[in-house]
Amino acid sequence: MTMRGPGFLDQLDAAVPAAVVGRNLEAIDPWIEVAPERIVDVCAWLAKSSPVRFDSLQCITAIDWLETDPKKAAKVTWQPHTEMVYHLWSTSARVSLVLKAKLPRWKSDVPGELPEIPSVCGVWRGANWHEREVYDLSGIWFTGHPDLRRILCPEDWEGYPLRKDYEMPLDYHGIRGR
Amino acid sequence: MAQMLDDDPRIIEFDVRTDEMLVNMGPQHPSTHGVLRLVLRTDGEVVSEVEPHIGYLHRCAEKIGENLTHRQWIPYTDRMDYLAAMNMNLGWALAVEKLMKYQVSEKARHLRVLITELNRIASHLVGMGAYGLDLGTFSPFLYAFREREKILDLFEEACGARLTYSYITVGGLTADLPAGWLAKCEAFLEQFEPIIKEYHALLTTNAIFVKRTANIGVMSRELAIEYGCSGPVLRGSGVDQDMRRDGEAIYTAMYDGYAFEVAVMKNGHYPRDHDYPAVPADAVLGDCWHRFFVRMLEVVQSMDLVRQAMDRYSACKGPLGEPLKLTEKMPAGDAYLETECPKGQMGFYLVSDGSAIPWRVRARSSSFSNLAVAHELCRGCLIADVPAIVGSLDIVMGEIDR
Amino acid sequence: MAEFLINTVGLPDWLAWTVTAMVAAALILNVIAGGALVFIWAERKIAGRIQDRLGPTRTGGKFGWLQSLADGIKLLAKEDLMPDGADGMLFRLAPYVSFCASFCAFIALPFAFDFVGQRMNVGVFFVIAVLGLEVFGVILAGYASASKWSLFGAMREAAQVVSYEVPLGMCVVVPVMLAGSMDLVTIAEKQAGWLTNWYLFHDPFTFVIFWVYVTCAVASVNRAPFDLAEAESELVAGFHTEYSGLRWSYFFMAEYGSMFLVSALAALLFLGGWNGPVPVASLLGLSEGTGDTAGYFVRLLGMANLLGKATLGVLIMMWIRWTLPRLRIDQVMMTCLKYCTPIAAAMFLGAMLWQVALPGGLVPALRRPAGEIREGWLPGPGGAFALPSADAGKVAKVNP
Amino acid sequence: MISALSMIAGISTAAPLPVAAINWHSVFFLLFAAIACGFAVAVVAAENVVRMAFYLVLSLGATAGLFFLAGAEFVGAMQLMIYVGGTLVLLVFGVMLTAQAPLVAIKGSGRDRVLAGFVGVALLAVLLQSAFSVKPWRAAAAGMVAEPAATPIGMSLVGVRVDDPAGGAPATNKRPGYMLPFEIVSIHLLVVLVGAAYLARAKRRKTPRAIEVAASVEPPASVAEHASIGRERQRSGSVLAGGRS
Repeated sequence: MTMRGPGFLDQLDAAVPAAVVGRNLEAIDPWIEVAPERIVDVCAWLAKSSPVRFDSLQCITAIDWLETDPKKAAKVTWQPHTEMVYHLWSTSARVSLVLKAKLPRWKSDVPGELPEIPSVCGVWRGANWHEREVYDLSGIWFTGHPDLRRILCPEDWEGYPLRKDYEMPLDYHGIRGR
Repeated sequence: MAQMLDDDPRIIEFDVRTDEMLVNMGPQHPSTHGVLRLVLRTDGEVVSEVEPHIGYLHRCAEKIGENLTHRQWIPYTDRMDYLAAMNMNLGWALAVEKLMKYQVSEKARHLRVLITELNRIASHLVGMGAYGLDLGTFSPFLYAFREREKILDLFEEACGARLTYSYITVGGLTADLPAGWLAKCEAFLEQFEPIIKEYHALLTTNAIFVKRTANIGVMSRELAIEYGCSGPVLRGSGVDQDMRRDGEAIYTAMYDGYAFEVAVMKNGHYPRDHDYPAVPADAVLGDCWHRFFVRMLEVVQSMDLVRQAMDRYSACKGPLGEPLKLTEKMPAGDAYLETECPKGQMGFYLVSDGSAIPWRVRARSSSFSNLAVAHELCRGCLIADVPAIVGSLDIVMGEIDR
Repeated sequence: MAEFLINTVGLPDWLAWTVTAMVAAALILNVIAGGALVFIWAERKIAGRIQDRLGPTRTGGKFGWLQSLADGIKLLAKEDLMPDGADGMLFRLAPYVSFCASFCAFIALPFAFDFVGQRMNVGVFFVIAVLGLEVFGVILAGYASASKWSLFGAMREAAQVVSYEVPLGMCVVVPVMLAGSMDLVTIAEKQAGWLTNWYLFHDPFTFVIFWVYVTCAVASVNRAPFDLAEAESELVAGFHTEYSGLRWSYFFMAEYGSMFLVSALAALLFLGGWNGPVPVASLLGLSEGTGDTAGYFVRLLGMANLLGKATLGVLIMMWIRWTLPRLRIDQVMMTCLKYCTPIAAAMFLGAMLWQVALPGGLVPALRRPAGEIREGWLPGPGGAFALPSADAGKVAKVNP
Repeated sequence: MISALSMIAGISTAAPLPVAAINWHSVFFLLFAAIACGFAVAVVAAENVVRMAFYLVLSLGATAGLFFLAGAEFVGAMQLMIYVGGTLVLLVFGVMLTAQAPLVAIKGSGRDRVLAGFVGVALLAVLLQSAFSVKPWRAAAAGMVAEPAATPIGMSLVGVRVDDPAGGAPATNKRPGYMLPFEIVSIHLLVVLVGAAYLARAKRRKTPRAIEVAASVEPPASVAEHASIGRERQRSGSVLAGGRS
């Protein structure tokens, strides 16, 4: 179900000014790009006061755009960054919507400092576990998340496996890693 | 007098009020489906807080997906929800076909419906049997597995495997059905019809079963939607949503022309296409009993779909068509598709940079969201209710941990 | 037997008596141990049949009847480990307490006319009292295993068994009232003759109270829908989570022992004990008293009857176990306090009023005037107490 | 073990004893008495509370054995059921639930032991003195059958003293049974039950008490510093508490 009509977009712009910074309506799944710090306002409007109530957050994904292979890195057009993708679904109108947000790979480009984005747990409580998984596997810090801990990897695991430059640790509690 | 006691140093006042106890249910617990660890904070028998700990079966299939081509990743989707591997394969295959705008042959489409609906019956049988086991009755588990064995025999003849098939792949199916397979499938459906009535008598309308499940773990519509629950868990709360009817165009196209009614309680009653037992008096919409009952309805619904798919499959003349080459290049871009799996809506998100190997693969698991709501339902219930509630969510750890 | 040992074998006096006592005790133990072995095999077979499969078929011949022996050897060979946090002495002692309590009740249980270990005047009361002791083994096991799960199992078991003793006691009182004595032999004797003489069919109230007795018995023995204590789906394995090997098998034997005991008690109290549905012995003109071999044969027939009924009771318990799901602890308590106890009380009242209205039972009362209905225990003529008979007759009428 | 003992006790009392060198009756009397007193002392001497409760069970069980030995089967069964089966189950139940770490081992100080010992000995002296000053027991009343039966007890509770008509007078004359004390006791028990039910009414705490929670197992010390890098990034509170509104 694609998001019908730019009319809906104008209502979104009117309600949450200067939040939508990009769009692509011709893609297979049309999406709009939102400024990371305004994500909560957009989601709150979409879930609570939009004509089409997006009351269900289906999935949050973090894509690590970094080409580690030097040969291919030369031909790459985009700068290394992290992209957050939110898939929303409206049970009443049976319509889906895709929100994207661009984040730097490391906060202020200091390796080890996780990029930050406000948490949407306030809007949908289901986001709690999704955001914990993205933090655990991709290393994105969700500010305002009630209980941000690793969910899939062990509590004291280091590093974030789904990052392109992730190195498997040599051993973990005596178990050989590589 | 009490005042005097307070400042008397010799009297040591132990805090003997009922202290709460932290109890670990799992990960090696007979009633948690697979390796799930539930930390219960209990006050005597009453559970005040449940905290699920997952990740014991985490194999990071998504990281592996970034090094394999789309067809090579199919066996990994088998291992996610290993009780309904066909539906998983279908989900991933459709996601890639959506990105590549590839249309499979009509015969392949009907065969896919036939196979995935049979797999749904097998998955619900396991769900029903395991739920009986959670509530303490052992026999239905074995009856369910006896019937499931027959379905697995059919799958073994079709694709050679009994649990992780990799039968449906990108661009069609790896092989066509052997001769005589349809007759065997018809025979199975024939003898399976009366047995379903037996299961209803054994569990659904059993007084003790109703007493253990009715009005327990009641989930409201809003809570279910807010937590992103899906499938029988969502329909058990009365939300009329089924991806086979409301999903993406490429997925609903497979079910065009199939007559089926979504198994949900609409304006006070369940679909009446077959004679189902009545809803017991003290069962509230959204409780464990309704989730279980929706699954039982879907088994009958899937049997009808399989029959229609068999007729359409034998009717169409064309060849089955070959699946795509192993290293078929994908156009750059991304695609997300959710299919209706037995446990709920399983979504596959695929980001491609133009080569045959996807840049990023993301599997959105239905049991992951269904389990997330468990701590809301188990607050204030008894210890014996925790397996009943978690069992009614019908979770599979392979799918949650990926 | 003691005299035989003293005179012919020439054993010293005290040794002879000890040996006799030991033999008698061993006889009773083996009746139950043998029974437990058969029941273990029967449970596997019945569970198999109910679940559309065969059950054991390989060990010892086609029907796998050596399966229990195989289990026994496995349990003997298994390592008896003990969790480190456990309280050593209590952990080791708990299975034996539970085992002894369950077997101790068999002393007062008559298998035929006077095939009874120790004929007690308070037979029923003694059995119910000792049945209540079995809960000790479970509580101590639960506490001593130092694991939260066994503690839960022990607490549930204690609460359930102690509360189900109340309705159980009430159900047992009705046959005692009808027979006029707590002596199990007398109760069974009073039900001699045809099927209709059984207390089950004595009056509608005893019929209902029989089914209440069955429920409470199943609950107090921790079987079928009431097996909370070792609910594997919630409490891992309840109080015997930490037990393995021989210690675990003692709990197992105790469970089967008390299952057999409770069904034998049901047979004695309601189903005419050793009197078969058709009084074969009296039809053939034989009775306990007529000569040695004939009396022995009658007692054997009676024993077969009782064992048959008790085994039937155990098989029914197994059948229930493999079909019904488990109740929750508060539902178990609720059935006890809100259903079993009130119904048992009402039926007891009913049975008593029925007894007053029609002392000899429905049919005889219609035929014979109420006056000369015999009352076994009242001090009437030939009553239990030799009283001067001057006004004995009057006494009989005053309070029938 | 208990069943074998009761078996021997049973046989020795019921069967008419030939004049044997061993008087079985006294053998078992001494045995049960030894068990009863021995475990009674063990109850006092033990430190683990639950073991104390268990010794009490054995001691009272042996007392029940004494009753059976004395032919009072009804009282023996009553003792088994009321004391051992009822009171001690609740006692063990209570002890089991409260025997958490600080309360399990109870050690009396030296001074308490001496004091307790003194009181015990004094009580023993009084008991012995009164035991030996009793006239030889009255022979069984003429005409009363010494067959131990529960029926006369039951009848006397209902007001008809069938067992001891005092001089052959008919059973139902002015010798009233124990009807009055029996009724008083039953009323008394009823009051106790109602009181217990009132005291034990469920006082469930409304909001679960927040306790610091170690839900996840702490990694072993050797890994602690190894994991320190990831540790300080966590700003939010502990696992279960925290900002859960």
